[in-house]
Amino acid sequence: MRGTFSTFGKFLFASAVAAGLGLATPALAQEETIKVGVLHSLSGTMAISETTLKDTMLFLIEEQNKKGGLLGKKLEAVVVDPASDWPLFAEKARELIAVDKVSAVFGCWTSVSRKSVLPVFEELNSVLFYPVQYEGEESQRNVFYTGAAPNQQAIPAVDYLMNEEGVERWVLAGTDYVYPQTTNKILQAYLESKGVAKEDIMINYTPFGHSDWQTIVTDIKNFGSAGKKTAVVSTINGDANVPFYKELGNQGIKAEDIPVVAFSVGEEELAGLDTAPLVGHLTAWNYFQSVDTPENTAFIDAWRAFTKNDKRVTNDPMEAHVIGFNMWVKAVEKAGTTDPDAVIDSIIGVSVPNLTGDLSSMMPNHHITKPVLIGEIQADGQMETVWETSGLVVGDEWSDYLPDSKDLIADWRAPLSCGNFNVATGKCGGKGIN
Amino acid sequence: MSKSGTILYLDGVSVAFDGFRAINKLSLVLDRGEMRAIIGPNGAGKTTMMDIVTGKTRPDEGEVFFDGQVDLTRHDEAEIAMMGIGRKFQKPTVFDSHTVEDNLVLSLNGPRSIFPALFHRRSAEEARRIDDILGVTRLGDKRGALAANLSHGQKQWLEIGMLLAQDPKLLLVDEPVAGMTDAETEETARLLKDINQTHSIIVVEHDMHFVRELGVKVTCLHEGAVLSEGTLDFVSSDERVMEVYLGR
Amino acid sequence: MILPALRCPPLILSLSKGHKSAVFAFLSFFLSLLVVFTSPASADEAALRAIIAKFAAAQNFKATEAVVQELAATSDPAVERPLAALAEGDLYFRKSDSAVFIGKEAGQAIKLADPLTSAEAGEEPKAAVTKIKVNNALRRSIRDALGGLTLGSPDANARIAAADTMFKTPVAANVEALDAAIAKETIGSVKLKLEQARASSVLVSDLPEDEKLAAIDVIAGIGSRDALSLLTGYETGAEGALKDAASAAVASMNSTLALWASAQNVWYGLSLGSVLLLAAIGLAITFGVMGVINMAHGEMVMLGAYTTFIVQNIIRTSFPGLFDWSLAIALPLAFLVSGAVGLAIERGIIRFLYGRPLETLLATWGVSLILQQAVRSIFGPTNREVGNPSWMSGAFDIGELSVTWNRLWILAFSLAVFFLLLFVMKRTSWGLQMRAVTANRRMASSMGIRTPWVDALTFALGSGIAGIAGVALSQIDNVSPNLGQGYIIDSFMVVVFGGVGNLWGTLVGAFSLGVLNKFLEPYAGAVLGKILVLVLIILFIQKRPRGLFALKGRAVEA
Amino acid sequence: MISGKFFAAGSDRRIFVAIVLLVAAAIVVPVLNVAVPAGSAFHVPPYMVALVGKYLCYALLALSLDLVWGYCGILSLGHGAFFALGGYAMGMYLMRQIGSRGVYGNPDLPDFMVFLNWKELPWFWYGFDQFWFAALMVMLVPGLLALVFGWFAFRSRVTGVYLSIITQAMTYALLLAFFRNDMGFGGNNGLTDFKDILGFNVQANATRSALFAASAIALALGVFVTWLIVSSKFGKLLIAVRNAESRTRFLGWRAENVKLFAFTVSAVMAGIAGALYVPQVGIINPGEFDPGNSIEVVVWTAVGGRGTIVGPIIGALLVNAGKSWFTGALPELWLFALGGLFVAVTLFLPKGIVGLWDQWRDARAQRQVSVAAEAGTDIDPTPPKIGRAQSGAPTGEWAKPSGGPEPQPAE
Repeated sequence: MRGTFSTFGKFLFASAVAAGLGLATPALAQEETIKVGVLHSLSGTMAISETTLKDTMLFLIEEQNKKGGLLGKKLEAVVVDPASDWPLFAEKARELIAVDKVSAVFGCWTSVSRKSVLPVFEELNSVLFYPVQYEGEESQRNVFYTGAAPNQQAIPAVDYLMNEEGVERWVLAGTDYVYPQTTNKILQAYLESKGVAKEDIMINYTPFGHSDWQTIVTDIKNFGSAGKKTAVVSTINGDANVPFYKELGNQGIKAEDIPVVAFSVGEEELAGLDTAPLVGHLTAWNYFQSVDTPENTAFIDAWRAFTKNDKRVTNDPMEAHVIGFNMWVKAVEKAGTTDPDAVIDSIIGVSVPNLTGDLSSMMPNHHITKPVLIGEIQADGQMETVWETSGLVVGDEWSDYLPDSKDLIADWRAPLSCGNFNVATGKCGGKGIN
Repeated sequence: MSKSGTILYLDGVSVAFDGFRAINKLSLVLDRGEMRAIIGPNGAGKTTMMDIVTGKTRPDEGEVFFDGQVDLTRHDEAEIAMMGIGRKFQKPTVFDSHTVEDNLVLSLNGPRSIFPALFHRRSAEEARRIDDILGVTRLGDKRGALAANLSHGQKQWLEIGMLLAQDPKLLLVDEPVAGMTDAETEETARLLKDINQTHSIIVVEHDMHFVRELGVKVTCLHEGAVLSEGTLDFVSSDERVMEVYLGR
Repeated sequence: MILPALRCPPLILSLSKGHKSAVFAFLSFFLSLLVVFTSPASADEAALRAIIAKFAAAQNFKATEAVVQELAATSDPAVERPLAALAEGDLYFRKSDSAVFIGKEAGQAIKLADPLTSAEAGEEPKAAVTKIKVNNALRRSIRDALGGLTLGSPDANARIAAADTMFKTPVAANVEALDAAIAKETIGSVKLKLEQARASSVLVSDLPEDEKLAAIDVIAGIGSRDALSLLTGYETGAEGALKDAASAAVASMNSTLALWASAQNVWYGLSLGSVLLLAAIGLAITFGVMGVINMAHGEMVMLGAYTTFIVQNIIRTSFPGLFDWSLAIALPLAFLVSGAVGLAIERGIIRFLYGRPLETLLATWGVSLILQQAVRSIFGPTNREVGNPSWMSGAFDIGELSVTWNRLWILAFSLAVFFLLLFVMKRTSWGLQMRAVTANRRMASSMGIRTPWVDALTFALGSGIAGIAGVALSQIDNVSPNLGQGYIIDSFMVVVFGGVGNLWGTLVGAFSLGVLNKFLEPYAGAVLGKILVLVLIILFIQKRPRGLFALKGRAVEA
Repeated sequence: MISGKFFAAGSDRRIFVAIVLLVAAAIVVPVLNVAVPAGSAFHVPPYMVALVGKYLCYALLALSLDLVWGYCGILSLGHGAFFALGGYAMGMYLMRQIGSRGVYGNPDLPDFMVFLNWKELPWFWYGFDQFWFAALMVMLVPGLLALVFGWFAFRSRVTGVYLSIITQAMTYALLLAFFRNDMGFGGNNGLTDFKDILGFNVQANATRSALFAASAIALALGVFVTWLIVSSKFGKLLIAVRNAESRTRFLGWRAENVKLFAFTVSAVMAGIAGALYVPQVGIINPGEFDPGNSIEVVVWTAVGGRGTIVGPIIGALLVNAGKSWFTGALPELWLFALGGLFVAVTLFLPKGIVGLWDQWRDARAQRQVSVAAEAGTDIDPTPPKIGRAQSGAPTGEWAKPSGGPEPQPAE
């Protein structure tokens, strides 16, 4: 009887203890360092996009250490793998903050992963830098959004098509999840405000990883044969893009006839594709690898040296991490501490050079200023900028084109310190019914 | 033929699998209280006939009646078993990961729905019956052994014990003595005759020694139909039967 | 503006209907010949150079467009070279002196050539030159301009291409040029195209109403999407009898096109079915015949796709001429690679698990995780580029049915694999042994069949076929470590739906699910369509618990 | 009567031990977390509470699978669906509790509905502002789905591979459906940003400890109920159905009803596990329906040892602890480790950890018997009921395609 008891007691506790011990071990460092958490999926469906960002963070931290570290200490990256599993993101975030005691976390790609870790950052009061373009409609005290809000990507792209290409008829094609849904809602409202008729907008959603695009591409072709210039605004995500573009190419849809502008297709995605049939299709980002500035050239060279791969591409979310990391470094130096509260206060207004030759600044709404570039896909898989905003665009967290969010603003400076301040009622907290 | 007075009544039954006729216009009648031995070469349709009677296989055509009035083709296995038809399989089929005792507990007749089973407690009457059956089948010392660990012969006995526990009106017994010693075979014959005092039985067996021991009417099946019927001596002297068994 | 083109001497041009890039490549090539061997009766070369030099000063696309128009207006055939180069993004100007050149990248430098004569003009580092930017709108203008210039080409295909371009972008001024071309035309099919192009131009001209009515008839007779597009656009602005005629034509074309659309749907369904068949057919062996619940099946497909990638990579770097053969070379290699991995899995793991099929599920799931991560470690997590050979690119039309070459080849290929497999299973002694082992292992082994080897080779065959499928699927899908995951569930659905252990069931299952999916998609949308198919499979299994082509009889029921 | 049987008979010590340990954990861990100061060696950090609380929910899920797979031979590849449905029911309650504290301050509509421009609450969200209603739905929705699905499937005698594949199809269809934003469950993002549960802040330490305790108690109850079921006559019937389904029919049992009951009870347990899981991880989204997740549950159960009640719990705890450790310490390698574990367990531990332990104990008992036999005494090695009940691998219908079993090294 005793034997049974102790053995099974051990089993039950062993798992708990194993977890505790295991997670505590990485803390054995020789000298005192400042730890930086890297929370990107290295396996599962999102690894395809996120792995590069992990490498970027390692690169940035190494570069910073070469410059002497931060506050006289070396930086140390703590890499974990949330494995494209959303609850695991929350668990790993908690582990990074509570167990590894990191000073800041750089991570997440999908909106759902960010949503999943939000409560953790709020509860444990740490900071997250989120580098990917997203649907907006959020501003949280502990999160800094270094990717594009819809007004920094989608709306300028539509403007370009309307003005430069004379597009009158629109296909909004997206993967069925929140970012495309919200972006398309915003675009629809925007297009209608510009006088586009309802029947000139076609909205289509497909599941994640959709691979058979024959019907939809034909639908697009048919929709485009109504005698008006037609364009496709694509919020198709991830893996579904390659078969989509292959089908476009094979069905002979040329950019001159029906251009496709995409918000989720960057240099990394195009690397898996023969782009010759796609020349002229468009993407809208805040950075292209082809951007011809000294900062960018230096960055690409250093990055290739770091990865020991002279063909390694760069992309927009990488630049977002570069900006975010430099902002954090500057804010920590300004505050003289890595304490999150101090950093959250000091980072607002911090400006750092971005790779497109301007200075990006952190705004009080925790979004940053960025230029918007429209690029055409080239035969070598690069984008060529065909249009860019004359100045920098401030990320608009609450879209002006959604009825419930147009009165909201975010301003994290004292005394307002509110992520959803309603300018109509003058109260913090959305509609402010209470 | 009249159905009344019969325990089992098959008329013109046919069934085909992918074009192969396993049973071909088979007619067979068993009176109440009768024991019948069925012989026939492999593929004669013996097991398929049992499948039809117990509801496992639906006949393509023909009538199958139990107890003179119940149309068995309209019922499934569980209903047919509840009406009182028990079956022992050719390959002894017992619950391997249960003890001998538990095998019998599951077979005892009684309510067959979920909740009684969930809250079932063994009554003194049931305990007595289990003891009886263990005695009859000589498995008393194996009561707590896993059925998987029984010898082939013991499994045969256990399955017969399960039949007894089920207490059906009609027993279908498929090759009960395969793998038994001579002494056990004789014992089985005696037991079946004993059971026949109160139950109707159909026995399928190849062992002619055993069939002779039973001393009952014999039906020989061939290619899904009755080839010959009568006493064992009559059947075994039938030329067609000899041809089937020896000729080809 | 394209009208003056007619007065140009005939150009020696060969235009293929395919890629634009090819068109331009040919253009440049023949033009270079032209420049050398003919003396163009052209505007003054110096004048041309003066216009071309304006490119350097053009600050935006509108300015560049103006220069393009100016060049086109000279109607000098010599302008085609710089225009083609511009469309290709190969026109540069030197920062130091604003001289315009055609440039080709060569490492860190740009090789320059004269825009008119293509004479070599040295090299400049990238930083010293500026590319003259081009966008879709510009490319469209250039395409229209070049289209007009090729109307008089001696090559029939070039004339057809020109007529097609003019058809899509009607300009009133074209009518005259087209009339002249029609008068000269001797080939019937080309003449037809020219007349159609004329009709579209007539609509936008100020010719009398009866001519326009005739034009509407001509366009309605074409019946294509482009024609419909043209008439629909015209209809909105038309008035009176013309509007009625256009509306009637649009209505009748729409109903014809609807018929074509359902035919198109059937084709898409078959094509989707062929993909499902390819994905599932290896599983029909490992799962259907052997009873191994092979969750690593998708990874075998993935290995096949990666083999294709490696083969193409080697060909690209070492034997570029063989690129069109890359798939043919990859096929046997993919079969061997996946087959070998399958063999190793069978020998190392699965042979210990026969009779415990549920355990094979767990073990092969583990194997699939390992294979995925291994590929991720070796090739990286991102998509790898696998190109389409030229014979698999593009599409052709049967009536209004658009058939892409890659889908057609995949359909043919899937059927070929299927019948080859059927032959192996039914007609060869190996197939006989395989079936014998499946039916009764003990009996087979006592008859002298070496069952372990038959098992191993059967599993390797199933895996190898999955690898072959990977070669085909690399043509339409991502080549990434997640490739296999996308197909595994669908594959199991197909095999189970068709009936385990029956190859014909897999064939029928794949095609019926494909067609069903494609017919649901237009009504329910892609997501809901897929859900409905799954629900239908679940309900179907209730009706036929052992699939479409179930084996019957006693032996089946364990 | 029931409890009398449980404590008097002492029929399986390890069940008793497991329940005692779980109840003890439910009391001790929250105390060590809340009452012991953070510096103390006995302090359990909140991080561990949340983590182990999550594992306990997984353990309950694995236990529910064990009831159908281990005891009844139904390999469900869709158990994650029941878990997720329970989680969604709880998530809907938590969403309604946010009230006007959402970012848009809309008192009725959850945020995701506001920014997708929904004007009113869909009908299926009614009632979820009441905890009792949500709690009822947590059990009712998965239970009902299992009942309907099982009624169709078992009545039509869909068994073996076919059943496994259609359960997979079921969870896959639900995955796709819940991804759709039009469904009204938040699409890919799911439900998140929870504030209160029963008026307590979900992020507070005490609430988290309470949820941990609730999970431990729920698991203890799950163990107890499962034990009651499998040790009753019905439990014997379950195993009989696993061994030879058609034989039970010829004895007059309705095998389909037996399976249906077990499947439904199991789905309800999975639903409860999901409901406890959601407030602890703070999010529920369609990812939980992923067929891969359900397969992982099967793996936990197999690692611990199916048909053993405590086995799946041990498996779930160990595998998840391993996953937590590997994804932190060796992120590049953890899929190799996980994959390798599956292969190793199936090859070398076909009966799981608990099965291995039983084997070892039986072997020891066997030695004692032979020693005793030589000494002339008679010791009856009563086989442990639950552990050994497993010994025949649940082949049944499965074994058909490949014929007789081949050599199995681990046996």
